[in-house]
Amino acid sequence: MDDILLTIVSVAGATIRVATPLVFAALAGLYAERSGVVDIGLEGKMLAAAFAAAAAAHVTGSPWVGLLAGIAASTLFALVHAYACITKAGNQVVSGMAINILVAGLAPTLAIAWFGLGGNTPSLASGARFQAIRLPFVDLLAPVPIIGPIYAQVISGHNILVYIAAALVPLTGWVLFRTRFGLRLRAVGENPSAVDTAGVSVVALRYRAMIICGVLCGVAGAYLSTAHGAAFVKDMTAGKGFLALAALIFGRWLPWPALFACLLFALTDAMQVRLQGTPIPGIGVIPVQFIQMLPYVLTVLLLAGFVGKAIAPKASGIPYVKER
Amino acid sequence: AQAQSVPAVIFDMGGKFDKSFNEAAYNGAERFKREFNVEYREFEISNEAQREQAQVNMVRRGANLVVAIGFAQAAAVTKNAAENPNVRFCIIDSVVNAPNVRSYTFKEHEGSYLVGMAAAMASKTGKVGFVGGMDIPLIRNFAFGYEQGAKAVNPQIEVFQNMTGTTPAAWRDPTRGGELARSQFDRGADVVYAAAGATGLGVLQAAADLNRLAIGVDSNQNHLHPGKVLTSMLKRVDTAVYTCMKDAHENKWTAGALRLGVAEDGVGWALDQNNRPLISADMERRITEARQKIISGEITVRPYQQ
Amino acid sequence: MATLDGFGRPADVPWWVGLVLLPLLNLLAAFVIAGGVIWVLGVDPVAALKVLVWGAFGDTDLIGFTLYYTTNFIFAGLAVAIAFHCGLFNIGGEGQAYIAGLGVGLVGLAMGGWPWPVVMAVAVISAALFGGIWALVPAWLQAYRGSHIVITTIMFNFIAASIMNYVMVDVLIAPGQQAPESRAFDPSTHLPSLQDLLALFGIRSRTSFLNVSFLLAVACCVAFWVFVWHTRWGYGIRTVGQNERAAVYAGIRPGHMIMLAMVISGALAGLVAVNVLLGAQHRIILNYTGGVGFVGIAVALMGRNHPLGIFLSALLFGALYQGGSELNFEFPKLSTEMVVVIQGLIILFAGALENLFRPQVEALFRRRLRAAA
Amino acid sequence: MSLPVADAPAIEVRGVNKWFGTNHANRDIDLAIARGTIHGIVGENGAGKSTTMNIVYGYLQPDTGEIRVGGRPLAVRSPRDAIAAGIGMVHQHFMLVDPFTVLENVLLGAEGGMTLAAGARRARDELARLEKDYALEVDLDAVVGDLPVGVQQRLEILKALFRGAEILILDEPTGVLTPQEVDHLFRILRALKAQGKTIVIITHKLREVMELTDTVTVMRRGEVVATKPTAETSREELASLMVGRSVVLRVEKPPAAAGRKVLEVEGLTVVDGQGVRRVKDATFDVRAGEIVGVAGVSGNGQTELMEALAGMRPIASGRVRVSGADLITPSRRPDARAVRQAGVAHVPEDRQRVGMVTSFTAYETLILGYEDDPAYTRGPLIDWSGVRMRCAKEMEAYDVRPPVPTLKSSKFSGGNQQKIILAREIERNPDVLLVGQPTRGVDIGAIEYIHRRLVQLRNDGKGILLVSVELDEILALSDRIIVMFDGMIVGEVPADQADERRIGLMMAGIAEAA
Ligand SMILES: Nc1ncnc2c1ncn2[C@@H]1O[C@H](COP(=O)(O)OP(=O)(O)OP(=O)(O)O)[C@@H](O)[C@H]1O
Ligand SMILES: Nc1ncnc2c1ncn2[C@@H]1O[C@H](COP(=O)(O)OP(=O)(O)OP(=O)(O)O)[C@@H](O)[C@H]1O
Ligand SMILES: [Mg+2]
Ligand SMILES: [Mg+2]
Repeated sequence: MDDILLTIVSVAGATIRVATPLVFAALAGLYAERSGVVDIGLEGKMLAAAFAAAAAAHVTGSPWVGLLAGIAASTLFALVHAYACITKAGNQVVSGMAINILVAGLAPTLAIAWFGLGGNTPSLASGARFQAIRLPFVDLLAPVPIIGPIYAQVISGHNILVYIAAALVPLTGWVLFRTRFGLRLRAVGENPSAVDTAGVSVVALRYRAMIICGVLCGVAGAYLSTAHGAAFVKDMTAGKGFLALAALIFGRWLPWPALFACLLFALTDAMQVRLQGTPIPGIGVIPVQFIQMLPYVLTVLLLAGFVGKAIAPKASGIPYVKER
Repeated sequence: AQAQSVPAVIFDMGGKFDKSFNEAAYNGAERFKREFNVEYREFEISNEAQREQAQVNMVRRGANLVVAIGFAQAAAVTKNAAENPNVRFCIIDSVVNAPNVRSYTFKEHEGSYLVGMAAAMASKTGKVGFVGGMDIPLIRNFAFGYEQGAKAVNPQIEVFQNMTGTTPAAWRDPTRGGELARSQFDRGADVVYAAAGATGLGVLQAAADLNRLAIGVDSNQNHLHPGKVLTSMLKRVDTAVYTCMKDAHENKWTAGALRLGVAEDGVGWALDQNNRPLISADMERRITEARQKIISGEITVRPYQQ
Repeated sequence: MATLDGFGRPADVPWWVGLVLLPLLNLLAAFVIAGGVIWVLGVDPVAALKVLVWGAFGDTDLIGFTLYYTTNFIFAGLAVAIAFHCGLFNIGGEGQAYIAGLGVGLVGLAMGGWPWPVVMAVAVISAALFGGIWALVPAWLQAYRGSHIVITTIMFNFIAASIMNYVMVDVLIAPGQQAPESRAFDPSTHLPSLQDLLALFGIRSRTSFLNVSFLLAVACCVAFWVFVWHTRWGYGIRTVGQNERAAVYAGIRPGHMIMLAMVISGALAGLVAVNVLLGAQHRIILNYTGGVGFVGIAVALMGRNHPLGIFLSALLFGALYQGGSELNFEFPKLSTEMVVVIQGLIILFAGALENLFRPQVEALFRRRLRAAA
Repeated sequence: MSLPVADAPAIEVRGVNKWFGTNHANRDIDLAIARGTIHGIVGENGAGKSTTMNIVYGYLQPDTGEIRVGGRPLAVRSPRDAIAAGIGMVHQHFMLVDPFTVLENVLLGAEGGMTLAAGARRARDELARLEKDYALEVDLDAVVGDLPVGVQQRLEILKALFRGAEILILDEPTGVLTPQEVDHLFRILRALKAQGKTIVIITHKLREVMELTDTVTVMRRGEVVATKPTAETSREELASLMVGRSVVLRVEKPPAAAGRKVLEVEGLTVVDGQGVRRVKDATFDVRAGEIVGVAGVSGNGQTELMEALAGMRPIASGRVRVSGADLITPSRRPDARAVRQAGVAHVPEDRQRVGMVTSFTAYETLILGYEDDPAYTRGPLIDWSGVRMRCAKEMEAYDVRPPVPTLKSSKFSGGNQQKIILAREIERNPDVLLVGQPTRGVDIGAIEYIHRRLVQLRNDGKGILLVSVELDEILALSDRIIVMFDGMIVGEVPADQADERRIGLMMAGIAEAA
């Protein structure tokens, strides 16, 4: 019984840690795509932010400076994407891909030139990372069965960014459906001409959405290298940007469902650690490689099975041009 | 007269400052450079398809000693050694049989046995962990020796084992390393041994974050988180690289396969001011004793069999 | 041109503006930015450029390596281009080439003792089959389940990597060896290098990887041109790519064309395996693709999805890769990753920012035309 | 003169020029619209009407020229400035967000605060008042995508009034309405005028201009050719001003000699991707040597009917026979190729998005749908030089201008694109021709040509099914008329008994008033 609780608590904790960057990235994608800009460059922006954050945190010793640097780097690329797709009416998928490839090359190039660690940054001292926060009442609740350990290990004990991610989900829901900005954002992703003729600038709205997207990807990247990890590592995003995008699609471009999709992906990842080398009744030990491909297979299955018919914001992917 | 030796070192993925395996090689090469005042060329592999061409390029640029770090370069060494009989090759962690290749391998299981004992003695929960890098026989050999050492101290001990992955990327994924270590700590382990290159840094970090103990590998990693790294399993890649370069420089170079264990001081454990407080006198005594017994043959540590 | 003037409105800008001038301007912009990055790293961009050019064309060996990479990029570029013609963005070339490596590898391992032309023929078929089938699944999902092919092909890259890992680590690994590599193929299966052919042109090369696959790549360019512009399947693929509703109207099944284009795309990507494994490495090595599928995107975009353009831009990228790998030897600060940066910049400028200079350049021409009208 | 005299015009357009690339869409436009009047603008497709008004509304920026409102120059950099100056516009294509509710659409751009709640409450009160004043009833919580077009248009007017519009521009508001809905709209507009508002209405329909407006402006090829008080002009004068010469609108047509049934449709039902039944149990036939016209307000199932007959979409039930043989049944996969091979040619209503690939050359477009025909192929290859030759010949025959087979299809004007498609479909000698909107967006000259060609085809003994939302066109060409409403065939009328009023009622779904 205790064992099971222990496993659940430990898996839940890992799930939350792994889900956090996915949540940031999925929400980033949500703002972009709701505004009508498809962004498959989430991956690249996260990677850029991860590098910038780790490098800055290493140099200054402050995770907050790292976070800002990460946000700045990511936002810069978000603006490049915005310029290409909004101002220059370029192909959004190609632009996103270009950014992914550019960053995949640029981050290790800079890392090698500056740190000579084969494309990584030096390990951060603990002061340069976001540390776990102990929420109040942990000790008070400790003796309570079940709730005690869950509170202590699943709810408490994460770093600040995890709690920010958690807060962002309801916040995004509120922004999207209860505010002027949200109304316009949803409208511009469906029918930009309607927004334009209503006297609201499509370009400004989309740029704003892309900046939000950049900031959120920046936090996601900083989380990877300065909170969850302790250094930038070459290719450290490993497809997380695409998983986030899949979660967004699976979540029908809505914050809460997207959160659950992220948690689902993170859970498969956390389970993967547990499943390694554990025989499964009737099947035996599954080779690690097959366990490792689970999130990717899951993505394909979800896209094929459930969301084949999910309807994206109608104008997403299409540049808005008044003059053909 | 023999031509001047022109050495070149090709580091494997992870880079020369990985605080672990490649860095050990780098230290050996730097020591040679310092002592003999001879410059060497160097190259860091950044993707798999580069290895063969990197060696070819070194040869084209006039290198007559190519030191290839890491087993992954074995195939390329085999091919290039055959095509360039006048160039000497050194390969670390793999055996290539050719008249112009010297191979260094290590008895990792022996060193791991010693740190396994340390882990078992330091553990209060009776549970220790192992996080490997890429799942290959070499790393299983680390795990196998570690387990034997731990069981020698406490036959009831539980040893959790995880491998990070099955590709070379497993050498450089500290985040995953950290998650694996956390899962072992969550299950009650209080010492985790990382044999995973740069991935191990994540393991050490997790131990420091959670106030548990970790064991480093290859280089002496005790200083990375003083007081949180119980010890490090030293693998003297530095010595291997150094002697290889030195022998070539002094014209004493011979081909052949060298296998270094505790007896040759090729593997060992690290004790310095950073982990002094963690190692009790009793622990130190028992590990030193075991070391002697391995050298004398009183204890045989079995290597991992494929 | 004159025909339209007679129509009462001034003609558009000349054809070569869009096809030659703008791509060149974009390429230039990409290189200027790349030069900036190099400069930031403390290296003189001009010196770097010199090394790069020397590294790519400096001697016969180097030219051989350049053409070897060009071969890969032709296959990868054609693969991306055929999908583009069908309106699909195949980011899965990497995984398709990787899986095809298994097809080639099995042939190489099994057919020791056979003469190389037979081995090559079988390997080409096998590579095309493996790569094609790997591309077929995302194609089917796109055509009939509406799953976005960009995401599915990327997921298939990861899945391919996992499967190949398993195969390499647990099945094909040569006994007694640490590195996950298969045993070497029998020498009889090795594709002949092109040294002999180059010797005909007075180029003497010793050790490059260049092999007969290069000729196969050139043949594929021609076949691509015939297929896309001169057969009804090519017509169908282009129709679906330009206007899916018109295809339905014409009785061309978009689903069929999507699958056809992707199978061909995967097959072309798969041919990379023939060049690399049978032509150069002579064994299956892990991650042997090293990003070639992604380079294919840049090659196709630069080459405007036309085989001639693809050949030229593959040559450009081949030179970049070969020259780029030499950069690292001369300037330890410039890693080979720098080439990936240039590649990303080219995709950005030639693809996403293709309209960057268009308004200004066209306005320049239009002002004249309007004045004339 | 019955015009109210005002000190300054409500809107003044001075010397406006607008280029789209190399296309000079507005040339030195000068225009003054008096306060409190209804001002009509007429002109052919592409004459530049929408462009001018989009410039007034700030949606497009002029290359030169200025806009004055109430006598003062106004820099309209975006619709925001125009809205602030009291201008509202109902666009040719509605500017609504389909998944939004009516209220959300009204609020968009006029939210009245950072959050929605307070503004929404105020908006409800204000809208209730407007609805009452102008009989503009709309359910505020309905989802816009579900509303009929007539209601969507009311919503657009409501939006403009909610933003305080004093000047209302309507761009072709009647194209999608039934005659009865048009009457309702005109009542609203007159009520607005009575309140002192200024109205600009763009339309093609000269009858409406005569009925509603005080002043009318005619545009042709990007220029204003005349502005006149409506009372001092006539339909005939306006028509010849629009086209630049006098026009004959009627085609000569000998009586029909209908023969055997070439197309038989029985109980055809079509369900779309969203599960909505678009065509409900349609039964009719077409005989050799006659033109059957399908009348109806756009969006009542005509498109789906044509696409189903052409093998472009599956049918849910019923069957279609061509020359006596079953061709389309629910169990068979839709196959446009098989339909074509059975002798059914199809000129789709949306020529640019369905009938051709605009990036292809003219000769490539010429074989769309026939690319596997032995006449065009040699083994596995397409015989392009043969196709080019044939294309040149047909361009000559159909008077396509310019007759250049290698020109990109997008470079031809709408009318010439249509001629290329007609050539492709007719020259294959089909038994049945399905034609949708053959003259939409085509100028008068081309219309004459296309109409003559269709009649000639009928005289040659082919069966033609003609779908058009232009009632005039249906009446001019058809031998029999069937009327569709809400996916159903609500009536069939022989051409000689058809009149506009009766068919209009049927189009509105009001049963046979016979
Ligand atoms: N956004 C645009 N980009 C490029 N060209 C345009 C654009 N809008 C209109 N045009 C072109 O400008 C010309 C005038 O178009 P406009 O829409 O003003 O005509 P219109 O008189 O409103 O015609 P219609 O009766 O068809 O609505 C046409 O040739 C059209 O092709
Ligand atoms: N979007 C566009 N892109 C390129 N060219 C265009 C575009 N719109 C219009 N044109 C050009 O403008 C010319 C006139 O087009 P438009 O459809 O306005 O002609 P039109 O005067 O209405 O003739 P028609 O009566 O034959 O339709 C064509 O030759 C076409 O090449
Ligand atoms: Mg118009
Ligand atoms: Mg026209």
